[in-house]
Amino acid sequence: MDFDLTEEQSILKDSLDRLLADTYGFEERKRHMASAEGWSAEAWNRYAEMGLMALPFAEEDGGIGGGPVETMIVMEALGKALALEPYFATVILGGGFLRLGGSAEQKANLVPLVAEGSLKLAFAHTERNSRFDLARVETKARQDGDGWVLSGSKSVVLHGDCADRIFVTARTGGASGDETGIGVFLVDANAEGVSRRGYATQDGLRAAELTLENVRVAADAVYGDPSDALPLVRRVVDQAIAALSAEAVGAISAMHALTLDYMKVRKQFGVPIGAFQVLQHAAVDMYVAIEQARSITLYATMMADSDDAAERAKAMHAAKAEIGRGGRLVGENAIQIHGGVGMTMEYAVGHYFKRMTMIDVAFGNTDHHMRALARAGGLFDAAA
Amino acid sequence: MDFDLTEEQSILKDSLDRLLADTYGFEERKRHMASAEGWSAEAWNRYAEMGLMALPFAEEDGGIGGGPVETMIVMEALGKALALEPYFATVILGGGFLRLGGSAEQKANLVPLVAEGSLKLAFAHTERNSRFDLARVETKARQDGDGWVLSGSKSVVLHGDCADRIFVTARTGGASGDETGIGVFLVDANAEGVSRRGYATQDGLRAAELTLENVRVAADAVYGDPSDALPLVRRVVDQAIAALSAEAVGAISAMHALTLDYMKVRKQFGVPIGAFQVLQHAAVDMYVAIEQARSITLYATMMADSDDAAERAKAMHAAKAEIGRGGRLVGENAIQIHGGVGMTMEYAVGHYFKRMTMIDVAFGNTDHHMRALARAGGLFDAAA
Amino acid sequence: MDLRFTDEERAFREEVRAFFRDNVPEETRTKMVDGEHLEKDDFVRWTRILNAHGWGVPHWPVEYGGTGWDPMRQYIYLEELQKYPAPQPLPFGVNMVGPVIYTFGSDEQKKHFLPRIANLDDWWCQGFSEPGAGSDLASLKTRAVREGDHYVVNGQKTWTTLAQYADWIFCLVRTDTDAKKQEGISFLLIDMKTPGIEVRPIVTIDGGREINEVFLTDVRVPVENLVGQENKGWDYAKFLLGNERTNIARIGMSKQRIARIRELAGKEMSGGRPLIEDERFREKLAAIEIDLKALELTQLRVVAADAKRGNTGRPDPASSILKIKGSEIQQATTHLLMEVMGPYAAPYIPEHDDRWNEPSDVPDYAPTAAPNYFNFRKVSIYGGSNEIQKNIIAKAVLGL
Amino acid sequence: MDLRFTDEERAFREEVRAFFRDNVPEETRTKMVDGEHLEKDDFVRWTRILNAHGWGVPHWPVEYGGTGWDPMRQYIYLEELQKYPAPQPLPFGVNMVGPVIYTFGSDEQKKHFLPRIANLDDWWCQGFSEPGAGSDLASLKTRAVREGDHYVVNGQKTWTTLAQYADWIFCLVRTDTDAKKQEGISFLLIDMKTPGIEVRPIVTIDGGREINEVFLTDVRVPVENLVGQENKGWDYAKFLLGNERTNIARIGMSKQRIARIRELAGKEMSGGRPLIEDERFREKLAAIEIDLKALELTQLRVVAADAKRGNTGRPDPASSILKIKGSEIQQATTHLLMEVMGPYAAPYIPEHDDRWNEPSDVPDYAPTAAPNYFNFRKVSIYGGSNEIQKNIIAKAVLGL
Repeated sequence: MDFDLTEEQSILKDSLDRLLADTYGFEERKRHMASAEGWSAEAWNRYAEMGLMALPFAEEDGGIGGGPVETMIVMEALGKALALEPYFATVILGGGFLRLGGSAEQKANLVPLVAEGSLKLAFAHTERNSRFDLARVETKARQDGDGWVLSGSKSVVLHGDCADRIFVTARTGGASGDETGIGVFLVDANAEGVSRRGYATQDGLRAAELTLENVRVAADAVYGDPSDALPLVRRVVDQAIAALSAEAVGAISAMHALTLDYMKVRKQFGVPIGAFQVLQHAAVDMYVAIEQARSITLYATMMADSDDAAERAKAMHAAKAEIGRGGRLVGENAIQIHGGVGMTMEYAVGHYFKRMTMIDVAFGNTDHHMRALARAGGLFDAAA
Repeated sequence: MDFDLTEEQSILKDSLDRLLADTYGFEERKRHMASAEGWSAEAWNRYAEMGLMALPFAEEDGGIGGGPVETMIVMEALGKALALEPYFATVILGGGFLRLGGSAEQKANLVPLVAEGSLKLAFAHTERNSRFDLARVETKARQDGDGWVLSGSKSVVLHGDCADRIFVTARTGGASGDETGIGVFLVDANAEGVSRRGYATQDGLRAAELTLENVRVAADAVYGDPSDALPLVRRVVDQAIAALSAEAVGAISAMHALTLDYMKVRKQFGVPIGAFQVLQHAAVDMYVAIEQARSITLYATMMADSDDAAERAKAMHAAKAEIGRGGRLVGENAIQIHGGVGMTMEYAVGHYFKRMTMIDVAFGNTDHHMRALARAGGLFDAAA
Repeated sequence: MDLRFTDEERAFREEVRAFFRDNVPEETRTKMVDGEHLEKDDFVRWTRILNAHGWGVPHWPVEYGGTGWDPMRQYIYLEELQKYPAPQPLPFGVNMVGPVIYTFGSDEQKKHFLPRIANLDDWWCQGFSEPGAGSDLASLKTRAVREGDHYVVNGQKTWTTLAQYADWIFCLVRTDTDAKKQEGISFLLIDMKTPGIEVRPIVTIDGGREINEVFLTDVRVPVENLVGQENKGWDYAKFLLGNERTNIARIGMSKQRIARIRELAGKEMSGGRPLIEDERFREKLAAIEIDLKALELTQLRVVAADAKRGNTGRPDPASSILKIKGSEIQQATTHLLMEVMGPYAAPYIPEHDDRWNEPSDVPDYAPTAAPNYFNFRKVSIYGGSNEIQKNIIAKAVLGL
Repeated sequence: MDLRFTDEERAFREEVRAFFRDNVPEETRTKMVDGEHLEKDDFVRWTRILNAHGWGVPHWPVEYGGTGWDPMRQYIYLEELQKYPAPQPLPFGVNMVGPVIYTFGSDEQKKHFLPRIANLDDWWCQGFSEPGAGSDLASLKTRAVREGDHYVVNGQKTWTTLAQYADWIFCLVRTDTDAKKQEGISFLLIDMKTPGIEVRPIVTIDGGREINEVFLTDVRVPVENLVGQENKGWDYAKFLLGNERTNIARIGMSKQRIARIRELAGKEMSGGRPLIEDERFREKLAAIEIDLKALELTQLRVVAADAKRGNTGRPDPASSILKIKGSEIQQATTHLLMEVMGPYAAPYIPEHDDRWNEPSDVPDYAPTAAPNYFNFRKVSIYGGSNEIQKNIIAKAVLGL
C-alpha cells in the first residue's frame, strides 16, 4: 500500500493548483458565474491545454491514459476552486460513457474532440418520478429501421444547456423500474425534436430541462447494449460518485481553511474567536470529518475501476453517504462559525456550502446511499 | 392550561421527597441492593403508610383516587432516589390491570391488599421471540371447565421474583403476532406448575424468568376479555410508559445536579472543570434534553388516561422515544464529564446511567417507538 | 395541574382561526406556503387589517393599543398566525422599538410613534449590529456627538433587515467614549430621510435581498429623538433583546412546515411510491415532530410562568431553550423539506421568473426549498447565536 | 499511489491468520467473543505462545526481541489479532514501560526487564493517574525523597488497571517540589512486593474488577530503579503517552464486534423476522461501518506516514483522530450490540454463574452486552479524554 503520488501525478496536482490559484480566484469566479454561459471558455481552454480533457482516456484512443487517481487529483483541485466549467459533465459523465460504453469507432470519432476541448457532453437521466433510482426510466426509445426514435423528458441535466451532445437513457423494453430494457443513446443537442431550457442551479452551475419529441438517432448513437445498458450506467455513475467525492474533499478542505483563517482574525469580546474552546472543538469536528471524507474518497478511488460491480457499488454508497454527512457537518459549522458574513454572496464560504448541498442531492443523497448499502449487506462481510 | 400542582399534590411531592432524602440516600440504597431481596421492606412499608400504594385506585375501591399527575409526582421522586422497591411492578403494572381490567369483585378482593402494601404484583409478558411487540405472545391458555390452564415461559419479569401474584398474558386463540386471541390471567406465584428464577438486572433491580407448566387458574383469574385483552394490555403499558417517563425525568435531573456539583468542585489545570466552555455547553445540552423530557412527560401524563387509544399510543411513542434519546444524551455526558469516577460503583452517577439504559430497553426502545410513531402517521396531523 | 386548554382558550383559538381564514390576503398566504419572500405591500396591507381589527399590537399595554390578552392567549394567537400561515408583524416596530418607547420614551415619543408603529405607518429597522460587533454587541463604534440641539452621528451599521423600506431606524450609538464598554451607549431614533444616510444591500446566499449595510455620515438627529437618558442605551437594548427571545421558538411556523413536508412528500415519488410512504422518511419526520411537541410544552410552561410572574418583559433565562431548540427544529425542517425535492432541489429559479410559467417538469414548489434551507442557517446565528444562548444558560441557569 | 496491499503484505496476512487459527487457545477466544473478562492466565499463556514464536514484542527494535516488521505489517498483525479475536498483549509492559526502558533505561534495566516483559514473566501496571490529577496529569502529588541509596515514596495512584496481578509498577513521582509542574517529576520502577504498597480494587459500573487504587506508604525504592535522569520523568511520560495513542483506533476489534452484531442480530427476532432483516437496523449498522471503513484508511495513512518518517515513536498529532473516531465507533458498536438483545439486555448474570448453566430463555450471549456498553464509556475518557484530544488537534494541527 502506498499513498504517495507518482512524479507525474505530483506535477499534475501542482500545476493545476497553481493555474487555479493564479487565474480562478473568487472574484474571477463571480465574473464567470455572471456571464451568459455561467462559466469561463478561457478557463476551459486552459484545462484542455493542460490535457485535463484527455486525461482519463486511453492513449490508443487519443487520451493520456490517466486513471481514477488522476481524476481524483483534478476533481479535488476543481472542488477547491469551485470551478464552474462543464468538466464533470463532459469528461467524467460523457467521457465515462465514451470510455466504458463506446465501440472502437465511436471512441475514434469522439475522444479526440473531447480531448481537445471542442466537444462538450452531458448525461440526461433524471425524470420527474425517478428521484435517485437509476432504473426508473420512462423516456421511450423505439427502433426504426437501423436507428431509434426517442421521446420523453429529462430533468436537471447538468450542463445540458451548453452540451453539444447528450447521453440519454431511454427504455427500449420493460416497465419503469425494471433493471433491463434501458438503452443509452448519444443525441445531438441540436437535432430535430430536441428542446432544452437552461437555468442556473443553486450552487451557480448550469443545468437544463430536456424534452425529446420523436428524436431520430442513427445506429451509431447506441452505447452499450440497447436492451441492457443499466450496468453501463451504474458503472459510469459509480465513477462519477468517486469523482464527486474528490471534488467534495477539495471543497470542504477549502471551507475549513477559510474558517480557520477567520477564527484567527475575527475578534469578539476582545479575543480572536478561535480562542473559544467550543469553536475550537467545532473546528476539530470539521477536521475529523474532512479526514474521514478524504479516506473514504481514497477507498472509492481505489474501487472506481473495479469490475466487481457489487463491491464497487458498496464503496460508492459508503463514499457518497460519508461525503454527504461530512459535507453537511463541515458546511453548517463553517457558516455557523462565520456568523452573518458566511451568509453573504460576497464571501466564498457560502458558495462552498451551496456546492456541498448540491453534491448531496446529485446521484443519490446520504439517506439513499445509506439504505442502498444496508440493503447490499453492509461493508464488512465475515471475511473482511 | 395550568402547570401548577394543587395543594394536595404539593404536599405529596414535598413529603415523598423529604422521606426519600431522609431515609433513602445512596449508602442506604447500596445496602438495600446488597440484601437478599434486593430492596427494602422497611421503605416499602413507609410508602404504604404514606398512601402511595393506594394512590391511583378509586376511592370506592379502597384507593385514594389519584390520577396520572399524582403518579408522575411519585415516579419522579422514586426516579430521583433510584428507589429499588417493586412500586412500578405492583402499583403501576399490576395495579393497572386491577384498575383498568378488574371487575368490581376482583377490585374489592385485591385493591385493599395492594393499598396496604401486603400484596405485591408483577406483569409477565416478554417471551423469547417477542422483543418489543406486545402482540407476539406464544404462551398458551386452554380453557378447562370454568378455569384455564396456562403453559409457556416468560422472560425478564420485573420483580417477578418477589411478586405474590403475577399478571400473565397468554394466547387463547390465533397465532403469535395476532392482535386478537390474547388473554390476561392473574396467577398465584406459588401455584403448582409455576417456577421462577430470580436475578438482578443491570441497574440493580430484580427480575425473574418464569415458567408455567400446566398452571391451573380459576375463572376469576381472568382480567378483561380472555379472547381480546390486548387493548387492555396496551392501555396498561401506555400508562406504564407515562410513569417510566416520569421516573426518567427524576433520574436524569438528579444526574444533572450531580454533574453540575462535580463541575464546580473538580479542578483540572488549576480551575474548576465547569470553567471549560466545552463542558459548559455539554451541561447545557443536558439541561435542554431534560427540559424537553420533562415537557414530553407532561404530555404523556396528560394523555395517559385518554380513551382515544390511537392518540394515547402516539403520545407514549413520543415520550418513550424522547426519554430514550434524551436519557442517553444526559447519561453519556454525565459519565464523560465525571471521567473515571463516574465509571465506579462507589459513585451514584453510574447507577443513574444504568437505570436510564434499562428504562430504554423496557417496553420498547427509542427506535421501536420512533418507528411506531412514524407508522401511526406522526404527531401532527393537518388539523393539529 | 390541568394540561388541557380551557373552554375559553379553545373558543379563542377558533375565533382567531376564523379571523385569519376570513381576512388574510390569499396572495400573501400563498407566497408564504411556497416559501417565497414577502413584499413590502404584503406586510403593510396585513398589518393594517390587523390594526383595524384591534390586533395590531396585542401584547402592548391596553393604554397603547394592546388587547389585554394573557400570555396564553398571546401564544395561541401567534401559533395560529404562524400555522395559517399569515405574516407575523415585523418585529422592529411592534416587538422592539415599540416596547422600548412605551417603557422608556418621552410622552411626545409615545404619542407620535406608537400609533404609527401599530398601523405600520412608519417602517422601522434596527441599527444595532456593526461590522466589528456581532455577538459582542457592546463593542460598537458608531459615534454620536452632541452639537447644540442635535446629535451628529457617524458610523456604520450592518445586518439591517429590510432597511431598504425603512422610514426610521433605531440605533445604538456611543455617546461617551471614555466610559466602559457597556456604558456610554445611547439609544437614538433616526429618520431615514435625514441627509447622510446611505443604505447598501447585502445579497445573501439564498439570493435574498433582505439585509443591508447602513452608512451614517454626519447625520444630524434632534436631541428629542434620544430615548430615555443619554448613556443608558445598553439597558434599553438588553430589555429589547430579552423581548426578542420569547417569540423565537416559532412552534406554529414549524408545524406549518411539517404539514407542508407531509403534503409535498405525498407528491414526490420514491421507488415508485410517494415518498411519504417511505418508512425511513417518516421516522425522520417523527423524530422532529417529537422534539417539536416537547418544545411546544416547554414554550407553554414558559408562557404559564410568565403569566404567573406578571408580564415583566423579562423572560426567564430558561427561555434560551426556546431559541436553541426552536432554531434546531426550524433548520431540521427546512433541510427535510429540501430533501423532499430530491434532484429538483437543484434548479435555481428566481421568484416570479415568467419563463417558468411555461410547462416544466420542475415542480413549482421545488425551487424555494434549497434557498430556504440556506436562509434558515441564520436562525442559529442572529438574535444572539446559539453559542451565546448556551453561554447564557450555563451562567444564569446552571451557575457555571 | 497504490491503495492495494502488496502480494507480500497479503501473504503476511495469511501467515498471521493461520498462526492465530492454530495457536490461540479456544477457551480464551470464546471468552472474548462472548464479551467476558479475561483471567490472568489467559494473558500469560497467550503471551508466552507469542513470545516462543518470536512475536512477543513485534514493534520493539530487533536487538531487544522485535520482529523488524514495517509499520504496515505491524498494523496488519494487530488488526488480525483483534479480529480473530486474540488477546492483545497487555500494554503496560510491551507498549509502555518496555519502550521507555529500551529508550531511556540503563543497560542493567534493559538486560533485566526487557526479556521478562516480552515473556510476561513480570506483570506490569501503570502508576500515573492520581485522585487529583486526571487529564491534568502533571499536577500529580506522589512524593519520592532520596535517602541514601533509596527513594522513599509516599502517595496514592488510581485507575491502576489490573494492579491486582502486578509484579511491578512504573510510577511518576515528584522528586522536586520547588520546580514548575512538569519539571521535578521522575520515573520510577517499583517492585509491588515492596513493603508499604497496598492495592484496593475499584469496582466499575459494569461489575468489573479491573481497576485499583494503589497506596504507597514509605515505600523504599533502590535508586537503580530510577529510569533515565531524575526530574526528567515528564519527558519519558510524554514519550510513553505518544506511543499509547497509535494503537487506540482498534479497527480490528470493531470489525470483530460488527461481525458479532450481524451474527447475533440474525438470532434475535423482531416482528417475526430476524432483527438483521430489519432495514432500519441494517442502516444503523451501515452508518457505523462507513465510519469504520474511513477510519481504517485514515489509520493506514498514518501508518504509511509513520513508515516514511521512520519509526520515531512520535506519532503525527493528526493521529488524535484515531483516538476520537476509534472510541466513538467502539462506543457505537457496544451500544448497538446491546440493542440487539432487546429486553434480554436487562438480566445481570455474573460471569461463570453456574446456576445459568441450567436451561433458560436468556440467551447466553446477552448478559455481557450491557456491561460492555457501560465499560466502553471509558474509551473516550482514558488515555487523554476526547476533549483533551480535541484540544491537542486544535492547537497542534489547526494552530488555534
